[in-house]
Amino acid sequence: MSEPLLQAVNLQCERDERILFRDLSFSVLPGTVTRVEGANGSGKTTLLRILAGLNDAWSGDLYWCGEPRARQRESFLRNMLYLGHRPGIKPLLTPMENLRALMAGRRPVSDEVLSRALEGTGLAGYQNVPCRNLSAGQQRRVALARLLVADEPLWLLDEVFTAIDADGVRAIESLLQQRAAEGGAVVVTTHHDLTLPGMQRIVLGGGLTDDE
Amino acid sequence: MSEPLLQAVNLQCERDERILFRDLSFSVLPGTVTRVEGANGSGKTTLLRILAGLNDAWSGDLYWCGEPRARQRESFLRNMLYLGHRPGIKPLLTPMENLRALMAGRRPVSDEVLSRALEGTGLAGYQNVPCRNLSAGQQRRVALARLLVADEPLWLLDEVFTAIDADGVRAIESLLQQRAAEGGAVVVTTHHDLTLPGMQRIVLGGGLTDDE
Amino acid sequence: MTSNPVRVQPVVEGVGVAGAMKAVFLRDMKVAFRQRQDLLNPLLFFVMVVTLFPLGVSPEVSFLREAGAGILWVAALLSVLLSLDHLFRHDFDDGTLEQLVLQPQPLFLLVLAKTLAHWMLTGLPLVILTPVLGVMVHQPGNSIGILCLTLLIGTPVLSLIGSIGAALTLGLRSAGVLLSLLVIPLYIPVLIFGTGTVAAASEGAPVGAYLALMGAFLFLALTLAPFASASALKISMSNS
Amino acid sequence: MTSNPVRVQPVVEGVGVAGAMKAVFLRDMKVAFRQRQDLLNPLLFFVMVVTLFPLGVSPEVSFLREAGAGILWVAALLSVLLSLDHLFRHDFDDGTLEQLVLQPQPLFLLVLAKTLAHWMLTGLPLVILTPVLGVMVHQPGNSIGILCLTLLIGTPVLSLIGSIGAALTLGLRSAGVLLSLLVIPLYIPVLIFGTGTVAAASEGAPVGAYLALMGAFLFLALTLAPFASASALKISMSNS
Repeated sequence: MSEPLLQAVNLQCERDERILFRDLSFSVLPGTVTRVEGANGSGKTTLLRILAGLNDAWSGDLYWCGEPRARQRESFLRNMLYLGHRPGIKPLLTPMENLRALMAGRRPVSDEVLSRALEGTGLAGYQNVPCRNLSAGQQRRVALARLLVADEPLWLLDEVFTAIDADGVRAIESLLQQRAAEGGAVVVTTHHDLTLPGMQRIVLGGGLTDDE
Repeated sequence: MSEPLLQAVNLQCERDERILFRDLSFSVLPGTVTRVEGANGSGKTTLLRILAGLNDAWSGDLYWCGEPRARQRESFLRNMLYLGHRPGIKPLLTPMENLRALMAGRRPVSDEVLSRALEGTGLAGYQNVPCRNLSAGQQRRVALARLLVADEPLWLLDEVFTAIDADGVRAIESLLQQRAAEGGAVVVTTHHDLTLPGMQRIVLGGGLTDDE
Repeated sequence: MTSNPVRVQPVVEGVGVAGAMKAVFLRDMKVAFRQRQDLLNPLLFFVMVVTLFPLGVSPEVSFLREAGAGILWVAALLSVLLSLDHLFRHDFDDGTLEQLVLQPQPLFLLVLAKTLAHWMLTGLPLVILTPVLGVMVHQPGNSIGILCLTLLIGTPVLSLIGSIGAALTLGLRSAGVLLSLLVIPLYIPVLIFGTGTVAAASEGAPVGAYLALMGAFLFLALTLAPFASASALKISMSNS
Repeated sequence: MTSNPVRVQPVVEGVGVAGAMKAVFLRDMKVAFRQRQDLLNPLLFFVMVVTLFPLGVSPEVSFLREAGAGILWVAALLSVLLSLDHLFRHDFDDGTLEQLVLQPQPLFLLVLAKTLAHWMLTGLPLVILTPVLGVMVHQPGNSIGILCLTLLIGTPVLSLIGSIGAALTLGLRSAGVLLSLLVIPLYIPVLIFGTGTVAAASEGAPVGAYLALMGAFLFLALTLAPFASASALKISMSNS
C-alpha cells in the first residue's frame, strides 16, 4: 500500500499574471487524509481543480499510480471522485434522482443502497422531495451522500463542510477518518479546524486570486 | 437603553404547508448579540428575512422601537442593516465601487473612510480589483466591510462567517462584541460555535425547509 | 471606526431621493460598460432579425420597401423583450436587489432609475442604429425619420411596461414564457400605432394625432409602471 | 457502506458508454419535463415572431403567401438560437457539467446525448407546430409538407452547430453576442437551402437534390459537432 495514488512534482500555477504557487511537490498515499490550507484567495480551489483534471493552466508533472496522469485518463477518472463548490445537484430533481444520475456514469448501484446513503446523511424522509425545496445545507448533504456509496480510492473534496451544521461536520470527519483507515486517500480544503491523526498538510502562501 | 429595538410577538411562519415555527416571541435589546440556532432546514434564514421585512409570509406582531413596524417603514429601514446569503456584491465592480454603491442609498461616506474599511477586512491592495477576480471569501469580506462603516443600530446577519478563514472569523467575533458594547444590537445565524458573553439564543425546532 | 455612539437615527439624516436614484442609475450604467459585450446583445439581435429576412424571405426591393419598417419595429420589440429578463435578474441573484428593497427611499423611484438605465442601454442604441438599417431595407428618407421618432417614443414604453413583467416573474426559474405572455398583449398596441404612424407618413397623411397618442402611452407608462413594478418586486422578494 | 476494500478499480468495471449516454439523455429530459414552462419558451417565441409579422408588417394574404415560409424558417432559426445558451449553462452553474467532464466515458458521446435531448425539446416541437402556423400564414398544403420536412432535417443541424458555440462561450458571462456571431454564419447556408427547397417546391421544381444536400449537412454536423463541442467544453471548464 505504499505506492502513491497521486504524485505532484514541481506544480506551478499562474492566474491573472500572478503566481499562485510554484515548486509544489507532494504525494497522496493510500490511507491518508491531506488538508490543503491557506488564506482566502491563496489558490486552494485552483489546486484541487488541477488535481482533478478540470484546470489545465499549470505546469509541472502529475502522476497517477506512478504513470503520467495524461496517459491514464480513463483509469484516473474511474478511480477519482471530485466534489466541488458547486455540488452538481439539480434543484428540480429529488435527492434520489440526483444521486442516481450522478452514479449512473460511474457504476451501477441499486436504489436501495442509494436510499440508505441518503438516510446516512440525515435526509431520511426527504428522498423524494425536489431539491429546490431543501435548504442549502440539505442540498450539500445530497452531494455528500455520494461519499457513502463511492468506491473510488481517491477523493478530492473542496469545502466539504460549507453550510453543514455541527452534527453533520462531526459525521463527515469520522467518515473521512474511516475512509483513510480502509485504505482510501482524501484531499480536502476547508476553513474548519480539521485535525485528524496522521493528517498531511499542504500550505499555500497568500496569492492573489482563487476560483470563486 | 432598555427599550427593545425590535420586538416579535407570537411570530408564526408556514412554508410549503408545514409550520416552520410558531408562538415565537423575543425582544432584541440595544447592546446585545442574539444568535438564531437550529439544524439545516429549521428556518433560520426565513426568520431573519421576516425580521428584515423581506418576507411577508408570516403572522404575529413585529414592533420597532415600541410601535408596529409596518407604520415605521422608513425609520426601520434607515436604522437596520441586513446582510444575506447573497452579499449584494457586483462581480464586475471593484470593492470600492461596490461599497460606495451600497452606502450611496444610506448615508454619505467619504471614499477615504470606505477604503479604510476595506483595509480593515483584509482587502488592502484589492480595493480596485474587480470582485470577480477575488475568491468567494474575499467577496464576502467586501460585504463585511459595510459593518465597519455602518451606523445602523440593528444588524441582521445571515451566515456571516461563510467562506471566511479562521483569522477573519475571530475579527468578526470581536467586531460583534465591540458593537454590542457600544450599544448596537446584532442578530446572527451561523453554524460556527459562536459564544459571546451575555449572548441571547433563539433556538428553532426542526422544520422542513429553509431558504436557499 | 464608528465614531458616533450607536443610536436610532432620525429619518431625515439620510441620503436624499435624488442622490439615491442617481447612485442606482450610475451603478447600472457602470456595470453595463464594464461588460461592453452585453451592451451589444440587443443591438446584435436587432441587426440579425433585420438581415435574416432578406436572406430567408426575399431580397427584392419592392418587398423590402413594403415590409421594411414593420420588420424593424418587430425586431426592436423582440430585442427589448429579450433584454427584459436582465433588468432585475442579476441584481436578484447577487443580492443587490435585496439591498435596494431595504433602502429607506421610495422603491418606485429607484425602480424608475433602473428602468431609465435599461432604456438608455437597450432602446436608445436601437433608435440610433435605425437609420442605417432603414437604408439597408430600402426605406425612403422621410419614412426613416418618422420611424426613428416612433421608436424614440415607443421603446421607453416597452421598457416601462416590461419592467412590470420582469418584476412579477422574478422569483420564477422559468420566467421567459410568463414574461412574454404578460407583456406582449400590452406591447401590441404600441407596435400597431408605431408602424401605423410610419405607414401614414409614407402615404403622405398627417401623423400629429398618431404621435400625440404615442406620447400619451409614454406618459401613462411613466406614471403607472414604476409603482406596479415596485409592488411586484416586493412580492417576488417575499416568495424567494 | 463500502463493503469492498478500497482499491484502484480496473477501467472495465464501470458503466458502459450506452448506459452513460442514456442516463445523460434521461436526466435532461426529466429536468425539462419537471419544468414544463421552459419547454414552451422556444415554441412561444416561434409563435410570437410568426404572429407579430401580420400585425406589424401587413395582414394581406398575398404578402403572407409570399413571405410565410421564410418567416417560419427565420422564426425557427431564432428560436433555436435563443435556446442554445441553456444547453450547458444550467449544468455549468450547478456543477453537473464538472461531473460530466469527469466521467470516464468519452465526452463527445455524452455531449451528443445532451444535444439530442436539446433537439427533442426545442427543434422537434417547432416542426410539429409548423403545419398550424403554416395555415395561419396562408401557405398551400404541399408547401407546408416540404416546409416541415426541411425543418425536420434542418433543426438538428442547428442544434448540433449551436452546441459548439454554446460550449465555446460557456465560461463567459455575456455569452449571447459571441454565441450569435459564431453560430449565425454557419446557420445561414442551412437557412438558404431550407427556404430554397420550399420555394422550389412551390414552383413545382424537383426538390430531391436540395433535400440530399440538407441530408449531407446533417450527416456532417452529426459526425463533427460533438467532437468540437467536447473539446470546447474542456477548455471552458479549465478557464472557469
